[in-house]
Amino acid sequence: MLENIYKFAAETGFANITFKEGIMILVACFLFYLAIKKKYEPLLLLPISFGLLLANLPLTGLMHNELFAKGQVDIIEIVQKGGLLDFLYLGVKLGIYPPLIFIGVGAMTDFGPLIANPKSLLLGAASQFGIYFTFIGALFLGFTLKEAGATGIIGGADGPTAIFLASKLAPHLLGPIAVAAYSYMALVPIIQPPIMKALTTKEERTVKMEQLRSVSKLEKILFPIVVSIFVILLIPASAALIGSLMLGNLMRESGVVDRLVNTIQNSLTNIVTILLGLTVGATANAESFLSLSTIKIIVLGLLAFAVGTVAGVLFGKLMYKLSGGKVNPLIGAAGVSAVPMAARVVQKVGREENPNNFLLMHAMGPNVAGVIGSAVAAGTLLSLLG
Amino acid sequence: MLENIYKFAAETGFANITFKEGIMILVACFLFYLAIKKKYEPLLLLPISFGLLLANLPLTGLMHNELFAKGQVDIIEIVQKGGLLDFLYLGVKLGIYPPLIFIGVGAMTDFGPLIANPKSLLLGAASQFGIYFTFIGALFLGFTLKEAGATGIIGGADGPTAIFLASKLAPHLLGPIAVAAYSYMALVPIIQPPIMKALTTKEERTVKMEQLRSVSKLEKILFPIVVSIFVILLIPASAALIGSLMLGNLMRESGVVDRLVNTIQNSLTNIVTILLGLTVGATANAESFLSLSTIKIIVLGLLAFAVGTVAGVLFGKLMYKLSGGKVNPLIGAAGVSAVPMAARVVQKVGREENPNNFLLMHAMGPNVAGVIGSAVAAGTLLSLLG
Amino acid sequence: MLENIYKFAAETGFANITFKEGIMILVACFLFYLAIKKKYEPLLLLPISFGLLLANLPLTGLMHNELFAKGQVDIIEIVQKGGLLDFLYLGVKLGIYPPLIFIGVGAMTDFGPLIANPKSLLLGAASQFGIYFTFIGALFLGFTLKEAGATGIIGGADGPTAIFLASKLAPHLLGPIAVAAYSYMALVPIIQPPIMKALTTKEERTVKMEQLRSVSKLEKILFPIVVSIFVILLIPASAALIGSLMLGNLMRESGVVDRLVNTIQNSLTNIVTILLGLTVGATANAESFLSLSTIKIIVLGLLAFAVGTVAGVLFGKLMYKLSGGKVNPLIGAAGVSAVPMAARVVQKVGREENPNNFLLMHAMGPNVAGVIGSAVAAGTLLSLLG
Amino acid sequence: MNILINGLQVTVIGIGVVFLVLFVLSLILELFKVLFYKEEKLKIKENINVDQQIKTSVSQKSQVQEVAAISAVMATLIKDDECIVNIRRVK
Amino acid sequence: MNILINGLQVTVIGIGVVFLVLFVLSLILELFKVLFYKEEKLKIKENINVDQQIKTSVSQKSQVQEVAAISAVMATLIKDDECIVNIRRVK
Amino acid sequence: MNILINGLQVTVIGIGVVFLVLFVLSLILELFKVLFYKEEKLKIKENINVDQQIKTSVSQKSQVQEVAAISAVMATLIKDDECIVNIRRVK
Ligand code: NA
Ligand code: NA
Ligand code: NA
Repeated sequence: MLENIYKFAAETGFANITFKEGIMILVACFLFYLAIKKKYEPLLLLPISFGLLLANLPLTGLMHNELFAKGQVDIIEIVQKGGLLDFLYLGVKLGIYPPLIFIGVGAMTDFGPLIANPKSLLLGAASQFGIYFTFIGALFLGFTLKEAGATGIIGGADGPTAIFLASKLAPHLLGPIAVAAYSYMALVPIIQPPIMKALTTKEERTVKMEQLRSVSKLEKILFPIVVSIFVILLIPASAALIGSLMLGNLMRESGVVDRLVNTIQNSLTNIVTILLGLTVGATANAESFLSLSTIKIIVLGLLAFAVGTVAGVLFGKLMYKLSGGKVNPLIGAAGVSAVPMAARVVQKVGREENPNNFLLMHAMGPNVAGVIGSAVAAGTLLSLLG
Repeated sequence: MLENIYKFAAETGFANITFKEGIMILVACFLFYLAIKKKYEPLLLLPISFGLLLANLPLTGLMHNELFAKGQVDIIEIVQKGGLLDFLYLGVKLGIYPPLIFIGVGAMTDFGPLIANPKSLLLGAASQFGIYFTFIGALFLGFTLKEAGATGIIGGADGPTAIFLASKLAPHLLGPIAVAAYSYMALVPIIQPPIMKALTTKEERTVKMEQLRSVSKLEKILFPIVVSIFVILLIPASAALIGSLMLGNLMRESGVVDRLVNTIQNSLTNIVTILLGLTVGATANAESFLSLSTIKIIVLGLLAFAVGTVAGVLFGKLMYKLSGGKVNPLIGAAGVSAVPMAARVVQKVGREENPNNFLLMHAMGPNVAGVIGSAVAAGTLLSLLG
Repeated sequence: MLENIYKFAAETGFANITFKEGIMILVACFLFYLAIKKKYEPLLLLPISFGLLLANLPLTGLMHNELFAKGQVDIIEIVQKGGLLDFLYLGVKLGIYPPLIFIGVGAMTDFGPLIANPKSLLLGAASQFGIYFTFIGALFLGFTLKEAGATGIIGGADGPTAIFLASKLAPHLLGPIAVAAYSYMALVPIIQPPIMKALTTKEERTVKMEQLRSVSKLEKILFPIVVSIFVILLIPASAALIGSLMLGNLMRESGVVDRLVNTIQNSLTNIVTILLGLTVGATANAESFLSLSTIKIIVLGLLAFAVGTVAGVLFGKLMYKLSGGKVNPLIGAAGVSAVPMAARVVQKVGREENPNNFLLMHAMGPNVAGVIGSAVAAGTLLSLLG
Repeated sequence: MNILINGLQVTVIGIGVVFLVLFVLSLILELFKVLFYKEEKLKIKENINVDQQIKTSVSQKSQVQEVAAISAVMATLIKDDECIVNIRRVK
Repeated sequence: MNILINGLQVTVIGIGVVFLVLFVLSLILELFKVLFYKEEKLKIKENINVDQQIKTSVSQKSQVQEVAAISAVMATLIKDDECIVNIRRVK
Repeated sequence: MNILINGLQVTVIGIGVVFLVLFVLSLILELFKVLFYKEEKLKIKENINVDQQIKTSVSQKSQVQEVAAISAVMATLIKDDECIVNIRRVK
């Protein structure tokens, strides 16, 4: 009897918890604080934190990162030995959840401001420079090519894209990359304004831009079709992300499948978001998370956002020059994506100079262009490194 | 460096697209036109078209039809080599999506008009003649028995049933069969009226039918239970379709699980519809779609709808005779199913003769009977040919 | 030709149905009656009954219990030979559905009354005595340890917990255990009042309790975090249930992810409920269901509810004594969980003595404590017997 | 040729089964009428009921159908000389 | 016999663990009260709060419960001599 | 060192491809303008349209953004001397 009690006690988490796991529980609590109190992208960060918590309580059998450590997914072993979070994690590992969420993103995005101002696309392109700068930086810090690619994509400022690429290139870094990506997205209002102000003159920041032209329904319908065909033909590896994004957008703009669009925007996106967050968080086990890599990723991620902003604003200044002062360079900062946070930051910084200047719609162009830009960058990295 | 750029360029879709794939992209665009501009069953046709587009952009790795070409599903290989659409396609291949949609159809269908007028069932039976006529026609055109069965089911005028059977009997024809089935369902208002008018006299078309009796809640609850037991006992192979349809209907009529019914009618049906359409479209690769078979299927599909309508109307005329002129033979045309389009066509043609004649409810009987009829026919074909 | 017709007839269910299967169809109809007419937990019992019906119509190929009879799940064989219900049943077999539903339960539960009155937890603990009493009883009736554990958990009065544990410990008894658990939960208003009245004096039943203190948002947020960490550290095997429950509750109380909470409470819970019910019912094949075991389970299940109620009320009387008459012992009966039915029963019995006595909120404390209690008990049993 | 003979057999059995199933179901429904339906309900009540039937019947699909159904009901009502119909969008 | 002894051991450990867990949780909640609860809130405010608690508490299930809860609240309010309660359906 | 050279190559190709893709897309959109956009629409109509754009554009996220967008639109409208704006919550 006592023997049995002793045996039971020996199999509790209290008897088996490691120091590192204890730290991870505190990390989870800190992330809860950021998600709930600070409202840092809580839709993702709250499930991520809870997944991280569950994965670091010992002996639960919910998640076995080692089952996914091989090159290929061994479905037989996973089914036989896996736990709840292993099964749900298959949706990340097989690259299913991020495209499903991208269908939702597409169904919620209006590309009208981009169609009205095509030059926005160049700002969206320029901001992707942050990805590659970070990529090189990661190589310098000793990451492998794949790890560096997965780290660089944080600069895409786009959660599902980052998770998609990281799960393909460096699944062992998925946890810290996702946490960094979402945290910095939430920190955009703090990271960007000083950079934007430092790089621009008061004159530049007060530029009022011409009203955008109206965009017809036909254009909005053709846009996702044309983008899908052209981009996927050029970078086949971007098909899952670009295809999903444009499928969602086509359904939205077609106006003939509203009941599907409604479900996509709500039930589907929400369900997948929970499963994605929970399982991405669960990949962050103590051993891999509490390592030098994580600190590097946190530093590099901040760099990625900063450099992306710098590149966007500088390109904006170039367009300011070339257009004879018609383009407000601030809108370049929105090119990092982080939709719609970055566009709102542009609006806010613009109004600080001139309360009557409304840059939001002008910033939405580069903002949504940044989503396409980072999906293209992810596809390219996947194709070159995958 | 240049070598790498060249290598990258050599791996783009532009460098690898075949002529047939180019044609398929145009086919996808034409289907977009039908779905969006012409509103041909857009809920299914839009996802189908997008799936077809994605599957025909080269080198994306989203869909590998060859993985499903073996007799049995090799889950290990699919998990290891598959892409996004392969994984989602498992829901079609394993016969999961169509029954789930049928739960939704059951939850949205009121069998009241059928219960009130049991003879409707015979009209629903007669219309299935189109299936078998087409089946024989397909054999004449050189199809195998299984291919002919899958083609014939287009005459059932019921999308999920057609997809369910085709995915079991002739998965390589799934794309064209689904496209044909949904296109002709959308064309019912054009296909049926000339046939209906040609086969009936003005006198027959002006028959006003007796008002339907009221149907009690108890009858509506017993109906799905009795149908399930009887039909599945007679044709076990129809269990997935009939069982799902009646489960949805029982939940609807029971009145005690409204929150489930609401979710079924909306979230569940919509999510599955998107996944079903997208992956069914993705089976349509250039090689198999741009073949003589597709043209045969298109011709035979039209034949199936036409013959089904003819058979329904002729049986309607028989009932007109036997009932001493109490049955309007037009309602026979609704027996093909294509719910509720065909019933509305009957209503419209009826009112053209007599603006005060309202046949809608009378046509709903054969209309929903046609759903049961084609599920029974599908089960029988599956059992005899599968 | 005649030969083929004969062959077809020989393959119908009518030609193959066994006597026991016939009985099972009647059992299904009786369960329909309970679910629809008597409104016994119809959300689960209606899908369960339909699953039971489908699984007992012969030759449908929808469900193959033998595929799951091995120790481990053989995913290859299931994919190759399985039918619709086999595929959907994987969600039960792999322990996925019950935790998903528990996320929903967490998202719908307010632990406020429990936080306001911590002593409620002891009443929730006492009621779990029914589980262990039944466990011993089942051993006496010849069940194995695992079977006895699965049977005992009926006393937890919590459907998902019972299904979760039974599917792990004794999947062959899953059908009768689920039916018993949900039926007795529906019968709580009949089972409990006589016991409650027999064990208490009129004086005890008329005790008015002090109003509960208010509970701050911070406490409600900390509660699920603290419970997760503490309980899972002590009983790692309870992680799936407790973790899910507390994840749902944390999302609910955080107030920052309302759109996720809304989807969880509705779409997600409803979809999983249907799939869970349908497939749990489908495990009840004639051979296993129509056996002495089922009768034993029905008897033991009733015992479990009764003993749980007795233990709760007796512990309530103890608290009545110790508190100097401040605690109404009736609220102990709510400790069995069966949320919120048991709490309503307490309210009703209380008002029978004194129409101005409102015990509902006081009973909600033990009621939700019972959910935690039985999840803890299930985890312990899983850890000791699994 | 063999395949065509097979095909014809399938056709005969298939059509036979479809008619058998739906015919037996129609008999069962005739039985329903005998067992569960009582004539004595008032005419007006039935009217309302038909109205109800149409509404639920069409809940399935889009506005076009709704318009058809509503006009059908309205016409019925007008014919029956009942006035003051209050039309609202059915959800 | 062996199985029964095993069973009794499981029972003892099981009940022990359940009580241990829920007892410790109750201590933690007592700690919550000490740490986070301040008495000085007004009586009326509490009343409203209880009302709130009941509403959210019952969001989970159907009308029957709602009715019970609403009547409970109403009775409380009436007892406290506060009048003019505006009752609306809680979604 | 080799890895860095590889990395630089990836970077050059990567940035090149991103700019190529988005630049070509911008040309396509310029073509859209030529093909589908007609200037002659009235100023007022455009205003309304922009309003519409903003509304749909922000449907994606929470209230904060909405407030920003609404104030932007309002300011635009006020600047254009059009009054009487009826503000309702956009769903
Ligand atoms: Na981006
Ligand atoms: Na049909
Ligand atoms: Na319980």
